[in-house]
Amino acid sequence: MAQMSMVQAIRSALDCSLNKDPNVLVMGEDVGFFGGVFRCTEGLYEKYGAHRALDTPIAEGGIVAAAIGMGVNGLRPVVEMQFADYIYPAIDQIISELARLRHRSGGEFWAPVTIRTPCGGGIRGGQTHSQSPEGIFTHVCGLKTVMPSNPFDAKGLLISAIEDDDPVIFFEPKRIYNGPFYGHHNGDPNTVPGNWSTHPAGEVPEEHYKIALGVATTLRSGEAITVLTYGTMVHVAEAAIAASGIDAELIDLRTLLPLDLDTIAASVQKTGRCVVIHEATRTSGFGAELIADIQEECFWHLKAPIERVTGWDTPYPHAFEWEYFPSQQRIIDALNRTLKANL
Amino acid sequence: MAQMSMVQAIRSALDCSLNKDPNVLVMGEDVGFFGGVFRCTEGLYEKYGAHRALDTPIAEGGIVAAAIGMGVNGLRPVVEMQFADYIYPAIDQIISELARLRHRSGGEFWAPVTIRTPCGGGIRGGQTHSQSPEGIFTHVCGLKTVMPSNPFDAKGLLISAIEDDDPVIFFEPKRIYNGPFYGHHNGDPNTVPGNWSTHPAGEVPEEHYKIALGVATTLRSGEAITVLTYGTMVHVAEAAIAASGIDAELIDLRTLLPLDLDTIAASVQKTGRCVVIHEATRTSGFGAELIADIQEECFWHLKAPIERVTGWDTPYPHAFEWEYFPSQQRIIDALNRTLKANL
Amino acid sequence: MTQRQRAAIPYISQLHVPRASSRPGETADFSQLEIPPAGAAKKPELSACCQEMTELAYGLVRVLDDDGQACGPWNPALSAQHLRDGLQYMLHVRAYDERMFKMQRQGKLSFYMKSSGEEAIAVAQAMALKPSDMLFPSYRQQGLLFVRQRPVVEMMCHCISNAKDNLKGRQMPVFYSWKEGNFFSISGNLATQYSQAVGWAMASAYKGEEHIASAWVGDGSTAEADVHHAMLFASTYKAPIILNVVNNQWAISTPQSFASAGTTFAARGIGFNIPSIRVDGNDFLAVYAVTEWAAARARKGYGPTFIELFTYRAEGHSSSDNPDSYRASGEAQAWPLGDPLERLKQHLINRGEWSEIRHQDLEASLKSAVAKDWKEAIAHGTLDDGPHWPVESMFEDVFKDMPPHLRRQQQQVGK
Amino acid sequence: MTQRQRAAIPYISQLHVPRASSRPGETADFSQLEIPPAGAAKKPELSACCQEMTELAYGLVRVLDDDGQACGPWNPALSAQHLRDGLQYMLHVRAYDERMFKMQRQGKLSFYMKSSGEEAIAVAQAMALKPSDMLFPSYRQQGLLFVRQRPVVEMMCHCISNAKDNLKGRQMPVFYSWKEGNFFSISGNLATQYSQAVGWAMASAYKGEEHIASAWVGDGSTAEADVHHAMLFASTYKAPIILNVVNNQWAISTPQSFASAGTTFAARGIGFNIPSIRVDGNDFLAVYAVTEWAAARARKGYGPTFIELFTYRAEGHSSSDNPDSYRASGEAQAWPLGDPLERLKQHLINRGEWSEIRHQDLEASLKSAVAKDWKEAIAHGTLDDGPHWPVESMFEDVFKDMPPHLRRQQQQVGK
Ligand SMILES: Cc1ncc(C[n+]2csc(CCOP(=O)(O)OP(=O)(O)O)c2C)c(N)n1
Ligand SMILES: Cc1ncc(C[n+]2csc(CCOP(=O)(O)OP(=O)(O)O)c2C)c(N)n1
Ligand SMILES: [Mg+2]
Ligand SMILES: [Mg+2]
Repeated sequence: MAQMSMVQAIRSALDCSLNKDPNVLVMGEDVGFFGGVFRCTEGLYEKYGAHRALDTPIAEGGIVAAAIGMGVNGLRPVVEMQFADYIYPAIDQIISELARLRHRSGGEFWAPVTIRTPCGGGIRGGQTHSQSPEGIFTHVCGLKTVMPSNPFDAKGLLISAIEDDDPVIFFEPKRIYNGPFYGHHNGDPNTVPGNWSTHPAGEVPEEHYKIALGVATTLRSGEAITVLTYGTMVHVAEAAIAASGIDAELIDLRTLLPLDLDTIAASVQKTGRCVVIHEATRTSGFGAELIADIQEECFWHLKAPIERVTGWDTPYPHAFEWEYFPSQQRIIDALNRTLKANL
Repeated sequence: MAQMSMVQAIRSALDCSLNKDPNVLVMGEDVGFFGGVFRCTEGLYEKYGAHRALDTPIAEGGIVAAAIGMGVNGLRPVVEMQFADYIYPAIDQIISELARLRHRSGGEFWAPVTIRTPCGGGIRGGQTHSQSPEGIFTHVCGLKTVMPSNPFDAKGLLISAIEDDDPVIFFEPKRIYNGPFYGHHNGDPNTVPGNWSTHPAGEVPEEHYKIALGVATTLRSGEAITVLTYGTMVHVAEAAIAASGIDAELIDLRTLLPLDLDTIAASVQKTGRCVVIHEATRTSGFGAELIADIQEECFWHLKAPIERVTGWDTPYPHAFEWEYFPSQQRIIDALNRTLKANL
Repeated sequence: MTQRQRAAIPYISQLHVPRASSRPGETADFSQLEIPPAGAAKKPELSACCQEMTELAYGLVRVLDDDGQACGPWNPALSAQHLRDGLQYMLHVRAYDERMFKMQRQGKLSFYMKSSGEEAIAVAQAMALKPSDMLFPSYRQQGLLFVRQRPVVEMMCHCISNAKDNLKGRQMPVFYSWKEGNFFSISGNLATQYSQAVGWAMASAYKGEEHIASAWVGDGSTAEADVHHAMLFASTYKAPIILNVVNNQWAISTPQSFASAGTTFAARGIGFNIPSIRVDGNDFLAVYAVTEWAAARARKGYGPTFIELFTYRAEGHSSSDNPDSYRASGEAQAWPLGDPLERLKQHLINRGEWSEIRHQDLEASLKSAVAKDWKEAIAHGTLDDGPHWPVESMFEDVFKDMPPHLRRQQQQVGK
Repeated sequence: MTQRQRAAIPYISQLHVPRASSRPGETADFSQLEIPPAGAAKKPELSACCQEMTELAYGLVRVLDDDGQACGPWNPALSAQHLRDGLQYMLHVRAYDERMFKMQRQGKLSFYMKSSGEEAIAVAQAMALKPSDMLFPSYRQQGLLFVRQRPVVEMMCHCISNAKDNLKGRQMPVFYSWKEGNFFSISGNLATQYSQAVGWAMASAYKGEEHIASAWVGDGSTAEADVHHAMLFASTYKAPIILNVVNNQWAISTPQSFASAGTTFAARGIGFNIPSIRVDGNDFLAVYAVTEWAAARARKGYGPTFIELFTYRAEGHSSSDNPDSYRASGEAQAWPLGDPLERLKQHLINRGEWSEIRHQDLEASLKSAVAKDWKEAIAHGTLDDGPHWPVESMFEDVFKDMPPHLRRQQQQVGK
């Protein structure tokens, strides 16, 4: 076991995969010689060479298209999009092609491409370096969508994604790349107070291991209310629960699609109350799907409306990153409102 | 008053707009000389010339980008994307630029671009001529999203969209271009049994008129259950309600964003039951947002879980268009289940 | 259209809007096309770099002259038998297209697209490649499948989405896929396969294999971003690929002038440093020769070649349009480079290797073969009446393994 | 890297992967760059078509020779006062960049990007355009704002998102927007403005106006689809626009060889039939002359011009990277085309219109002006401590009129 940050755990997952399978390669803007703007591919160029840690032109659509072709020809490309905000130029290739290829060809062709991309706020990056577009991808059939919240999960899920024969969009919340983030509402939203080296999930095996896609994890059992979230917000929710003293059950979804509805439904059927949290904008975000699913599955158990705590329906503003970010306080308020709600 | 099909009503809206404002122009693939593959721009080239009914290269991303620049320079471009399935190559320009320009420039710049595009099944077009991607656009702040269900609304809403200073994505359900479609489950899903010339909403004034964006319309008042839908599914829902004899309140949303939540909430608070219907794929579709909103606003009034009747989470298959399409029967079943649901 | 607007606007537009070769009511006239004589184009070394051969991007490689004689350095010197095979494939494609189009008109297919007038391209190119080379076609290269010996009945079963459709009823007609024949799944989205093909070729080089890729787009589709990406990536990584543009002058109703920027399509390759050649697409021998040359370059590690195949779409875009509504009705006949089948036939006759009678016999036998195939195909099911694949199969292949939410949906279908 | 992989894979990759001009530990060496002498490039007529001037796409227009003398047909023959203005703008930009970068290092800005080494481009180009021409810059043309006389305090207020920021605290530093100065809102997404600029220019032509547009992208950004679209649309509709590529050799850590396809960027224009010129971007006079020529063409209705400005990014990509980690540390010094400020200064001194002392005085006074501006800017608020715009303002401008759901959210913020 080693102590790893998210960045190191992701790098370790890539290293294990490159090492195990000659058909794996990583590719993207500045991922080769430089090692990636967030350092996730550092050292891979030296170890595996320029062909397997492949720098590319700045053309997200071209990168994904090339990866699809490589995937069809037997490789397992792991693509980095430098920021999730820059995935849109590739979205036609992702939606119209990558997601649909196996189905449209009657199973003849497929491309096992993994697309990694840093998402969310955390670097005062304003509206073009802070987005969380995961919701869009969950609307596209044929894609798996993953967002880990800690180094241990990140490594195990990323290896699963790479070895999966379906395309996976793998979101990496950049705010927790270097330490867990608890969202102290007086603090600077851009500095990371936590440190993975003192967090249990910062203990990561050096070797190859997998965490199954499609399986949520219950981080805290509780009886009063169910909290559903993923990525950075897992830590903020955890801190909010601790601060509020509420006996909440906290579920880290990890994979958004396929969704682990069994775990979710069992919890909400037990607690009868639920709050859903994500950093992405609210309207038609993944929280809406969660609520729709839960009220379908757990209607008769629900004792209160399910609340959403989310980013606002505005671009992510440079100067108001904190006010945009769903804070501990907003979560605590939602928990309290939901607990107090009674006929 | 004249009798118009959806196609004619859309053409009439464009004609009125071109006639009224010299800064309006229509542009897109085959929209000029040819008059559009669905004939929505027929005659405009003859009447307004090649510069105002502008043929373009086949490059959706380039078309929208050019329209943005034109909009910034004082024009009001009305763009046609030949099929909604082909809007993805333009999505970066739509999401990253068109939607955000006003906000990111502190209100200095904006582009009043309208993007019209035919959506939904109805021509046995398989997975690349049948999609309904409206849900994605509702997740993008800064865009208005509209989908009319009849000629009268189509004209009034399109003129409003063109005159709106915000960008509008205007979806045209191609299945009802030439007549209302009731989704008879024994019939061919591709033939249109109805005829706009015998439908009240086929009566359309020749002159300029507007229907406000953001306002839903209640097509049928009822006490037992609220049915929310838009586009083609309005007619199928109407037929299903008639066939079932259920006293349902049918609301045609018309605009998805901004959403007329007041009308929706008032209805569900009255009926206590709700079914949401759309042709788009289910997971993270706009139905999820509707359910999330309703349970937030109307939780204490709800007597049963809200059901969704939607397209499946698969591509739209050529041979199984009918089985994919949400049928009258599926709607009737959902209405009955929802009505019968009781503690 | 002149600059002046028809319905008055308060200013006079200075915008330049490209013109069509002809519009209904006009007389089709291609006399301004520069058509160099057959045999005149030089043939560079395989190792030639782009800059050494730019004149080929502006010229037109032609082998068959007006009398049907093969001449010049590009003459691939093919055996008569090889050419007769090529002729047979082309005739087969044409017979197939005729039949399928007629069946569409009778409502048996939901849609169809012919390749009339441009059959030489797919056929000669497929013959110049190895069967192990990977093809990334657009929807108008059905000829590739004939050369690769795909059973016609299978193609038909796809087009009518019956129980024997290898695409399980999921795709519109003509969007073939045939893995066994190294023929990639055709996309409804224009040009997306072009940049994917480059990735495929990059993987081939990565693995040190000698397989090359070949990809096709239409003239209109060159406007899509994927073509730009394909050219950039192919050049950057020297991918073993042939990038073909089939310039058949029209993109539905839109003339090539909206995509060509007033120069040749082949010229687009120059800015990407890719050796680029413009070739008479109706000249079977020239198409074969240029493709053979490009394939040899790719296999030797010299990287991509960009080929503009200059041809004419002799009929409508698809079963959905009537070309007479947007171009002069005589335009197809006015095309100065003739019909590819006629030209190859003439060449073989000139060589004493073919005759009118053999030609007519072959046409007749192919026609009846296609008719027989059609009967066999519909015996496996028709679009309207089936049998189709079971409806539950629609939920398969979305993912490799069906996740729970799709299993739930699958259980509801038909209920 | 050789073809052989470091960590063994069971095959030897044949993929070609482009190389960098230098990597750390190597000695920077630009001796293989072909640099034609100043004054040698021909100057075509304004009406010249692309094909008549392709050598300019492969050459390098240079006016200032190594001794600082202006020569050749491209010499714009500018007055000494005009040139002193240009020099002053460039010095001002450099002083501003220095100060802002230092403030970033002190934590007063979240981010900063300098334009060191390429100041001549924005400054000379802005001077060669009319104030009513519309600018669609990337993030490295801050010089445009200086020529257009944007108050430096306003630029700073934007960069620290304070209460006087015209962008209301919404954008990262350097993503300026200045409608009054016809300077378009800079996007964080590379290249998107390039094709929008063409639309702007098309609208200008549509309205019969004489305003032209000018747009910029970096070498790396040319790989994006928007550049392809821009070139195609500009050429198709003969839009009155100047399309500039600032080739500063690097895109963060990625060398230009991943975007250039081994030829010049200017060559890319040829395939789109756009007159294309490569110019020494560190030669103020040459940049001015080429821009003036292109602007005159556009205004006369001859359509777009494509310009590659050949320069060097002398410092890091932004405040977030250290260039020594991906290129030889001496590479900036080895750049053979010198520093644009030094070169213009030398030219003016040669002409007897400038002196070392005046230069030093000007540098000193600009430095203190910038320092004074900074003090004034932070008096309006700082990033960390404010005052900022009211937080509720974040909900404005998403739409022109705030819809109900945003009003509800606005009421919740800060609660
Ligand atoms: C992305 C996308 N945009 C638009 C279309 C609609 N469309 C189908 S074919 C076609 C014309 C293509 O013309 P061309 O590339 O010249 O090919 P050809 O049909 O002549 O073989 C268009 C616009 C599409 N299929 N995909
Ligand atoms: C669509 C998109 N992809 C990636 C990025 C990240 N990024 C920002 S600057 C940059 C390099 C651009 O290099 P170049 O175009 O040469 O401009 P320069 O910085 O040299 O001026 C990259 C990759 C981005 N901003 N937008
Ligand atoms: Mg064509
Ligand atoms: Mg650069």
